[in-house]
Amino acid sequence: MEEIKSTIIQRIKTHFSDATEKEYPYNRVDFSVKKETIPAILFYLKDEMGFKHLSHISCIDWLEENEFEVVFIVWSPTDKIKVFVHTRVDRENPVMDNVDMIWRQANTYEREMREMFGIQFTGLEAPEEFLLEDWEGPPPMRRDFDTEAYATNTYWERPGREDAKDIRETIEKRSGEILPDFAKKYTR
Amino acid sequence: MSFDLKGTLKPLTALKQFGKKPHTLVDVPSIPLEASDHYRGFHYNDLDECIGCGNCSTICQNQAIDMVPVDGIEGKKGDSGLRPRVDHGRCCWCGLCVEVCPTGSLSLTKDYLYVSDDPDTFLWTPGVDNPEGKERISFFSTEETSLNDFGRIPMPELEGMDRVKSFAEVVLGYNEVQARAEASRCISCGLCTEACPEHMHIPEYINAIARGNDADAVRIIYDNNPLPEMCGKVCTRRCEDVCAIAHRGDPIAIRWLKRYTTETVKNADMIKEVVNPDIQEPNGYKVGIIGAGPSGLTVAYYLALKGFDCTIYEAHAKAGGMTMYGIPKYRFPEESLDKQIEYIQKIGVKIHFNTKVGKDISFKEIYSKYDAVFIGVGFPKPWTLGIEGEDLKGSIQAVNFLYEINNGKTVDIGDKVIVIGGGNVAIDAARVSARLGADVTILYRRRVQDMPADWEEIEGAEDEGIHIIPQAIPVKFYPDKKGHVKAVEYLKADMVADEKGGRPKPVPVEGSNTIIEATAVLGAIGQQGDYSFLEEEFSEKVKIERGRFVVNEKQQSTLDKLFAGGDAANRSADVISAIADGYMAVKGIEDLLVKGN
Amino acid sequence: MMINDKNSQKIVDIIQNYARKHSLWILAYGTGCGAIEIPPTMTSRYDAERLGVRGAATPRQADVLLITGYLTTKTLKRVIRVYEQMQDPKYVIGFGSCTINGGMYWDSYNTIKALDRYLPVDVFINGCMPRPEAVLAGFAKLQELIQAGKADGARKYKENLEWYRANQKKVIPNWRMPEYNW
Amino acid sequence: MREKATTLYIGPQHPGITGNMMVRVKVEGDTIVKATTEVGYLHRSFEKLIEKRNWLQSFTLLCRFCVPEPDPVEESYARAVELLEGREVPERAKYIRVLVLELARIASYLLWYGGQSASLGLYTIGQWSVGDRNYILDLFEELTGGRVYHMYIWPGGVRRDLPKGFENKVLKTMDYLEKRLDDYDDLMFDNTIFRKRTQGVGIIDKEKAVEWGVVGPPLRGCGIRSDIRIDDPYEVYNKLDFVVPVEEGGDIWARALVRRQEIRQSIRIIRQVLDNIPAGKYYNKIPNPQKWALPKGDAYTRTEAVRGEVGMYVVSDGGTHPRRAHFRGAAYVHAITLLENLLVGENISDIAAIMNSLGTCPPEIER
Repeated sequence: MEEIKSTIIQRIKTHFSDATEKEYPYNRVDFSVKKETIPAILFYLKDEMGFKHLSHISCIDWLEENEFEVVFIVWSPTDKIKVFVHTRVDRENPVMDNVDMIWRQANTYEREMREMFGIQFTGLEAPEEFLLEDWEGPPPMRRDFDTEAYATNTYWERPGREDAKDIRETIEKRSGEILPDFAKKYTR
Repeated sequence: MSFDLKGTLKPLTALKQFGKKPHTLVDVPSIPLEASDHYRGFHYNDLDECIGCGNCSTICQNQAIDMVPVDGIEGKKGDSGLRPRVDHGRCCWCGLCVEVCPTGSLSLTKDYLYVSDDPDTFLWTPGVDNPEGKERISFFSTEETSLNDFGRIPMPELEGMDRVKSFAEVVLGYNEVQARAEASRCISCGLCTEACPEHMHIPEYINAIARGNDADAVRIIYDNNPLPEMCGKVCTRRCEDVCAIAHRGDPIAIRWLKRYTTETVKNADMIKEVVNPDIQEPNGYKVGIIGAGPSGLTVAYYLALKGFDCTIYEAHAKAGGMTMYGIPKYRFPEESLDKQIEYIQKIGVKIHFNTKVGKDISFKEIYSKYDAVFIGVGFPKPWTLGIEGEDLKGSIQAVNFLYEINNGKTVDIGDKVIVIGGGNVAIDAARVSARLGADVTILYRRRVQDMPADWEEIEGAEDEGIHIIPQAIPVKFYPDKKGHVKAVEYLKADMVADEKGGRPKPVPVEGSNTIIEATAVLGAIGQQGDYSFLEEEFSEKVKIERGRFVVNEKQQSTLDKLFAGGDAANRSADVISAIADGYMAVKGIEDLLVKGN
Repeated sequence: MMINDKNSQKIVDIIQNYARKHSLWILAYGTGCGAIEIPPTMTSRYDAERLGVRGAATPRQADVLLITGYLTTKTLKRVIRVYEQMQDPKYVIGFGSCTINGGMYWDSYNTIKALDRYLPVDVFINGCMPRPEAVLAGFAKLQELIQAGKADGARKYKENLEWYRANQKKVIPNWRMPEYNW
Repeated sequence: MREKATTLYIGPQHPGITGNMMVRVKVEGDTIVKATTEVGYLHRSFEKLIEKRNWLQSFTLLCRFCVPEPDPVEESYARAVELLEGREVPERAKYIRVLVLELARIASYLLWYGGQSASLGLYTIGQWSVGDRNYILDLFEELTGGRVYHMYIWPGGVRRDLPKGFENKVLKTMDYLEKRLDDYDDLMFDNTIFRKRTQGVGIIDKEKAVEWGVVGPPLRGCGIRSDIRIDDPYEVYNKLDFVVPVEEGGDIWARALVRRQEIRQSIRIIRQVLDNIPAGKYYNKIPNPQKWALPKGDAYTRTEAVRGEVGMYVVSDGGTHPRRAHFRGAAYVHAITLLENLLVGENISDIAAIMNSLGTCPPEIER
């Protein structure tokens, strides 16, 4: 297992100079690459190294860093190893290369990412809408979209929740405690 | 295409089922099927056991649980008086509320049938609206399955027999990892804040610790307690008595967590930097404070922050009052007190040491010189036992004994010490004596569980090899030839239930006299006030009842500009009450001088 | 059937309601996760057909619209259309917490919270999810209401169509649907 | 003569017993020339909702990804969290988890029996198998407290220990089921209608299968022995003795045969689990859920469900709430790109059967 892992790392590093690796104790190897390298590295993994199975594509919104992270997880049925390929995409101008010619099913993932995060894939051919219909708000999976506020504004909810907050206020009122403002962020 | 005879006939074998008993439950729906023994159906809440901590409401990811007042349930300390109401139009029957309920009052029942044409009837209070659910509980949490963390992170301590060798601090304090872990146990309900006389913002600072933000924790603590390190070490921690987790486990170590936080700020300068208090411009008012004990220091600190000019008169050479002279150093080292006093002085509080009011300066002078006066003189005078031989040599008052020791002096107590009493002073005196190499016995007239001292202190004493003889009433001290105490005679007592419902009384058993040898006897049955410094013109006007100043809720005595607090005004006899008094007096003084009412 | 005589009308109603309550055909439109308890309800153990409850393939044949759980706005649009296609008498059963007050999707941006704002609901069944027994109890309740002549959601819908329509259009931004002529 | 193409809308009300989705097919005569799927009828935005849920609360939400078989999702999530945190799971809990997973597999296959046969017009089997599925759900109810949503496998182990006498009940049910399976065979696999409607229908190309993302029984129906329980073993599957059945052909028939054998293997696994289950703890307690923070990092865990590989990609930013818990469902691949491919050239009357045989599950596509 360790041998296979080091071979993979070596091969990828010689082919893709921008790849940085991270090793895990179990059957997993991670690479981080620039987004431009993604199609090439995935092609290489699939055609040259036997990572035939695309397990997953995921996207994480790192709002604080103003970036999206896109992760491709591929699996080699022969070597029984998972390879994670991470890349970062600028949040302001999220454009990436389309990879659905490598795995057809990537098309579905990309449609979803386009809809949910607003990432544009150059050359992606798919209907505009995927899960949502007539959606007018921002891409909902972006972290700055507040689903609770949206739901409260859009949908009518049955009244009855008087005290969604806490018993803390009741006790404060009874004991006469005055909670300073700077401490309030620590109230549960 | 060939005809497949077998494949055509085989399905007809279904006919062999003909005449067999069907699987159908024909009684459903007229008689609903009984759910299984662990079914997660509707909620049931045991209203008496429930303390309204709201943890169920917090864990509910559907916001289905509301805490609402319920008829017939009054809130009290340790019970918010609110009970969970469940919106069954939100509930998903995951049962997490049951798993986190600290008392185990909330459970799920086997009932699952509710059908209605009115969507507003799905909002109801378990226990109130379904009292019959009690017999049908099926999904509940036990100590084993509960998601609350019931085990306290053990406090590192010196070993029992090692610690009697020196006056080194017994409790070593949590390190960062331990503190974070202990703070993480807290469910942040806030029930503790009501039990705390000072209403400290306990859930908030514990949360700050749990999130790794010690500086914020310190700032929150200093919001209404200027002596947190003192409290962190010697507080009677009534908060822990009402802790929600304590119902089925060890309470959160609130005191130790406070101690941990205060220890992260190493010196007075750092405290000032971290707390970064908002000191207001001087407003010209002058306040005189008598006694630099916890209450006096609190008044001085907060008034100084508000721009008052505060001066403290202290009879002894150091500030801290009983915490300095009455509490042994293995519990409360001098450095940590000094650090806090230094910080308070940095804020601008002036302290005149070795200035006894009534001797070095008259009360009248103080009263006329200042716009308001606060008395926090405490109870310096010990009660005496009133039995034969009490004035013998070797019979010492425990407070005096502790004072001498804390002052760095030596007291000859020999090797066999008897301590009389069951309060913290008694235990302190006993443990100090043990550190001086004596074999110590405590005589207490009630049972061990009746002792007013902290259980931790009692356990600590037992660990250090101190014998406790409960239900023992001393009747006589015997002298040796030199007039020094030699032995103590005591009677065994029976506990007789009080007819009025009070705590059981010890009644001596005739003829059960026992005599034990002693080289010294330390009496610790309580102290009283000493207000001899009040000149006649004041003592007439100021109302004093049962040895304490009569004060209103703002700690104002019967004289308008005279305020009192601490032991001299309240019956609690602990540090945190004194601080609370001081904090209230600050409001009173501010109202009187600035707001004019 | 309308008869002018009041007493005769009463008798006709009783017979009519009796007939109606024993033939509740539900539209096979499992809208949410609750659909998973429908097969057990319909098959051998619980055998809803005993109560006259059975599946119907198209809205025109169906009497009962079973809303089995949460409705996304996208489905709501289809459900409204399906409901309006159904012939009188017709009933709606709200199934599970999500139809009452949003259930666990109370803060989701894509599901409606209170079904009775958008469709007239005759019976709500509590649970997440309701057991087949509860579903059957729901049907029993519906039968009871039908017999008593109280299951009149369809009439309410017609009378308050504007109110319902306004609510529906609020959550379905792009209506694009034929208006059925009531 | 070339016929004019017509567009037909199949759905959104359950084209098979599959869940709400729509397939828009262009047909010439009754042959499909183009198929487009349309999903989104069940999008509840779980992955958004967990932004406001902490690590424990998320677990109750995430099991609702796939309604017929929620346990593999719970399992994936629990294992991902454990991997992130480095939390050990007691041996007993691992066995109980396997027991639950296999029971869920059987329950789900019984539902599939009903769906697959009903999609071809054979209704009796459904009456039997879905009725018998209740016996498994009874077991779940006793073990977990819920019939459908068990919320039983959680980080650290399982929620409750096996009740007294539970093992015997399971064994009894398994004995009963084993006999019933033969009855199903008479009606289903020996039935000429079933054979003729499934053999040679919906063929997946063996060469392309892995690339297309085919997993689970459909892949094994192509003659490729691939099962996460063996390839990437989790819990105690590597200690258990079972066979991964493989069939050649790649059509509905082959997939059905694989499932037929798998349900028997599951019974075998359950018997082994009950024989070997060790005594001891069933749960390593998690800290106070309000303040339970996981270290920064990510983890991806895969579980073999009846539909194939389901996975959970969990990302933690070091806080008390998951940063992301992204679910990978087999149907995400099967029911969209693969289905669109497979339907071309098939008869419209086979759409439901093909969808059923692929294990289409829209709730897990849309989440």
